[in-house]
Amino acid sequence: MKKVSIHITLKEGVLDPEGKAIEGSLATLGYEGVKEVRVGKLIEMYMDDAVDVKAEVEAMCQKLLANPVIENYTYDVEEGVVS
Amino acid sequence: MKKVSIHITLKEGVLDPEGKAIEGSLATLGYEGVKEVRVGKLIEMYMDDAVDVKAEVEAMCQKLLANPVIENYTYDVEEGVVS
Amino acid sequence: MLQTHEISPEVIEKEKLYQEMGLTDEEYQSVKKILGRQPNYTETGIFSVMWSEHCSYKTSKPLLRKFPTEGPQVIQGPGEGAGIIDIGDDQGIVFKIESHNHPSAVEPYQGAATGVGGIIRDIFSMGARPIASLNSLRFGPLTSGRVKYLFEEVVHGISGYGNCVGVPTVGGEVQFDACYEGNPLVNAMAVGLIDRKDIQQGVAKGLGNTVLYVGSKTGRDGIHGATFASEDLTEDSENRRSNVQVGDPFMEKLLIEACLEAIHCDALVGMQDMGAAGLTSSASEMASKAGMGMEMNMNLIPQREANMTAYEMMLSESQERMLLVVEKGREQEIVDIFKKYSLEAVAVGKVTDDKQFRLIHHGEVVCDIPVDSLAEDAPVYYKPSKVPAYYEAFQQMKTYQPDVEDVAETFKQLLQQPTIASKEYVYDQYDSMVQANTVVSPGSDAAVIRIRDYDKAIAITTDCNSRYIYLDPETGGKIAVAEAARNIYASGAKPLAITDGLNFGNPDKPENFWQMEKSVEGMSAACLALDTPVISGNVSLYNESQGQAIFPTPIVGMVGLHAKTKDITTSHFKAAGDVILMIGE
Amino acid sequence: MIVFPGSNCDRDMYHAAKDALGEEAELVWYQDSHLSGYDAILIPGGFSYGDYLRCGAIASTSKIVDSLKREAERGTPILGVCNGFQILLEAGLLPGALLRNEKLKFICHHETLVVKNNQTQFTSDYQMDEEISIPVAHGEGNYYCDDETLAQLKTNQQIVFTYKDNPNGSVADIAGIINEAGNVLGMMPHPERATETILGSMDGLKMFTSLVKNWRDSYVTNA
Ligand SMILES: Nc1ncnc2c1ncn2[C@@H]1O[C@H](COP(=O)(O)OP(=O)(O)O)[C@@H](O)[C@H]1O
Repeated sequence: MKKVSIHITLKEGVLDPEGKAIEGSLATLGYEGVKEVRVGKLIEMYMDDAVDVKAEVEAMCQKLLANPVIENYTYDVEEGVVS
Repeated sequence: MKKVSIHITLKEGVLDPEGKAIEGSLATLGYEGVKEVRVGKLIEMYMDDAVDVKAEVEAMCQKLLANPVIENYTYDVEEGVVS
Repeated sequence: MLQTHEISPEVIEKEKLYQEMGLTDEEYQSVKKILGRQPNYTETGIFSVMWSEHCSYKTSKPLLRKFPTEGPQVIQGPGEGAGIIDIGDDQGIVFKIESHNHPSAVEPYQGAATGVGGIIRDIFSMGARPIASLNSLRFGPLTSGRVKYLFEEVVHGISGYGNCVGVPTVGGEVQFDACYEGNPLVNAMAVGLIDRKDIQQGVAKGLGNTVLYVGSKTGRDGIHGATFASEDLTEDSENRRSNVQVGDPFMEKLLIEACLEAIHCDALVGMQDMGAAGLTSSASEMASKAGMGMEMNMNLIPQREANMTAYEMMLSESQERMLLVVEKGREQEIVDIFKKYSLEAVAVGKVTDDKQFRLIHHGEVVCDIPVDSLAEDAPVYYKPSKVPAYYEAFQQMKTYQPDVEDVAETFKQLLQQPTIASKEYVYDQYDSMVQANTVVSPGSDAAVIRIRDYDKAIAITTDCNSRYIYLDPETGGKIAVAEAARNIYASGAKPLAITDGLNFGNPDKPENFWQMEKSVEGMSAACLALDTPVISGNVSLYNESQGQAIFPTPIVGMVGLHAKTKDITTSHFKAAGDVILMIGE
Repeated sequence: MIVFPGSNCDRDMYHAAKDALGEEAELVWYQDSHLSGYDAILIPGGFSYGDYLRCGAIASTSKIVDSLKREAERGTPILGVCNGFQILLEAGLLPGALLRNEKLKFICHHETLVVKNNQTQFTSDYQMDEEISIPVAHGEGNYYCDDETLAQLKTNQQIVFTYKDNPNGSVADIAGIINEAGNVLGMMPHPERATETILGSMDGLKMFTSLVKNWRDSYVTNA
């Protein structure tokens, strides 16, 4: 099996109210050195070894997992994982 | 600056209806080789170089960013980033 | 200096770049005449948004004049952020409808969410507490995957935003038809309750008074003139960047509470939300209405992104922002109110008496325009109108009488039509009860909200059957108003007034303009007959895809009053054995 | 009643206490960190901090929650509804967590609840196993706890309300739980929205009348 971790983040320039709220809360808690908090999604999945991971993951991100109007995505693949 | 990426995932045993729904949609779209989809959060932030990143990130996760009843966290740090 | 990268006034004229911003040749010439010189880049952008249909109603104004707008129940007719009607006891109901069609077609969740946020700001910027929202939606057939996605995400966006701000979503309508496949309609209506003494006006009165900016920082959201922007847009930056507006309902909730507290401080002179055309329209309208001018320092505008130009800041449609005018010397009183809610109120300018709209950026004057020319000198167009061929053909047809063999079967088939079927899927996702005043939730004819501490209530509905309007705009327009009124009566209330959301295709096509004209005439006639004047509304044109216009869809939002709560009735059958009566022809 | 930024059922709760119940009530802004001197503390529903990160998480780190914890320790009755429940869980005043509704959608309608423990100071006016109609309105009301915690909740009779028709996937149909000491109750459904006939149900009022009656019994009658 392969383990795929997909990172979906908001594009630059898109307002991230959640990140802002977390940043404010961290500051209140005394973590002042923290800046530009942005919140994204992490989607993890296992795929059969036979699958062309790159092609499939790209297609899945484009079609379903990410919204290309406001989001970017990247992914890592870990090979030879026992699910 | 350091860039910190925190991955927050649901603990094993905690149901993930969103992951299941995505898995279902992927299957409908014809991606059959995909299993055990789980959805987590990716929190990215920049921290001043002066900060003791490990100690602070651990503390932030414990206090606010993750809920230990249902979530685990891991993080990576990228050094020398220009924000 | 950043401004030096900007395209020069000469190039704008020579290469007709103003056209890409939306100004016609004639309009550009009038701008030149008004200024006595060529407008610079920022000024061209400002004129083009203020003279757009959205802000100036240059095409629809002649039609809107046909609407009856007066009556003893009207406290505030069209012209302010929203209209107000009298419900006795020195209380008023503030309401308005607004469209967010194109943003919703691109990014349905955020498009719908920011639509709700925008109309709610129109309500509380008048000084009213928002007490209900409704929405009127149109999609293509649910057989398409894209349509399903749009439908689900629009509903999700309305629920995500409305639930979070704590305004109950109590009603609306959804219609599915192939004509909306490429161009869905998302219209949101909001209703507020106000004590008459609290009514605010969006005016920048008083020489030297301070202009305060409150709410979210300004980003590059919704700026489409980005092609001209000073920075070079490589393909990569295009990929990383997005201009879609994202709503922050939490910020809006804080703004509601803070603004409704601020209206009780007499240091506040005027308040307006930054809606379409953001800072440009709010600032210039406030100054123009007061007969004053305004000067703002763009460096003081709270900015979310680095290196923003004056053009970008003035045209940004970032959400959850308000502009306030405050008595000079008393700024701190207002600043403190906003501080309580962790909101920053920043002084960005002052009221002047020269009737100029002047902007300073990095010490340079980047805009100097007679303020009235923005709000009042927009051109008005009288578009040609022509009876469409389809309509003439329909007039020749014989009345069709369907032949129903199996009534039960036909009935079941009708109920299966998505447009007719239960909309519980939609309204179960809306918090329809928050504020604990909802007497009749979605699912009946009109929603009913009681007025706390009084034995009275209001009924609210939105209606429009666009098929009828397509087939015969004048009669269809009458039907839309009459249907809304029946819903109000059926809940036990007396109709008081309407807001209208006029959604049409491209008005440059005479057939489309004819549809607009006729439906407005039909609606006006019905409003007169039912004594329900039009107190606010919105126009959305160019709803087309692949050259095909949507059905004309003028949505009616109506409000009525229950003088006594005992008059409230619901539409469900109550008990076995009750008698069923049918009334009417 | 504690009001956090983003609370939106604060006025509803206030009116339920003031108008429907006829008691004195006060809204306390989260920055006023004083909570002592109140006979009971109610945490209303809504979207504190926009529900960003996790519902109730950010609110649970505010200073006023420290005084809330002290009051909980002292035995002051505390009721958290909806977002208030989420805050109590995030603050560790109640065990478990809330996940997104199983069907991933916000839900808003009346649900039938079953009273599973009428021996608490919040529920003594109900009958055991009484079925009551109370509105729910939430997107993340799917109660979760591990098996061990669930066993404890059962042994200690900490499950106060269950859903008759589980709408959100909650473990063991749980709609509301109480702490072991019996003074902190959290629930997803909104009793404050069911305190007047005109709103469709009066079934929530008994929570408030129970609370007042028990308080009087212990402080006034015995005094
Ligand atoms: N179709 C219409 N019928 C009646 N009044 C309208 C209509 N469209 C717009 N108006 C009125 O014109 C004024 C300006 O509208 P608009 O620019 O949409 O308001 P704002 O920008 O303040 O939200 C408002 O008072 C509005 O009620």
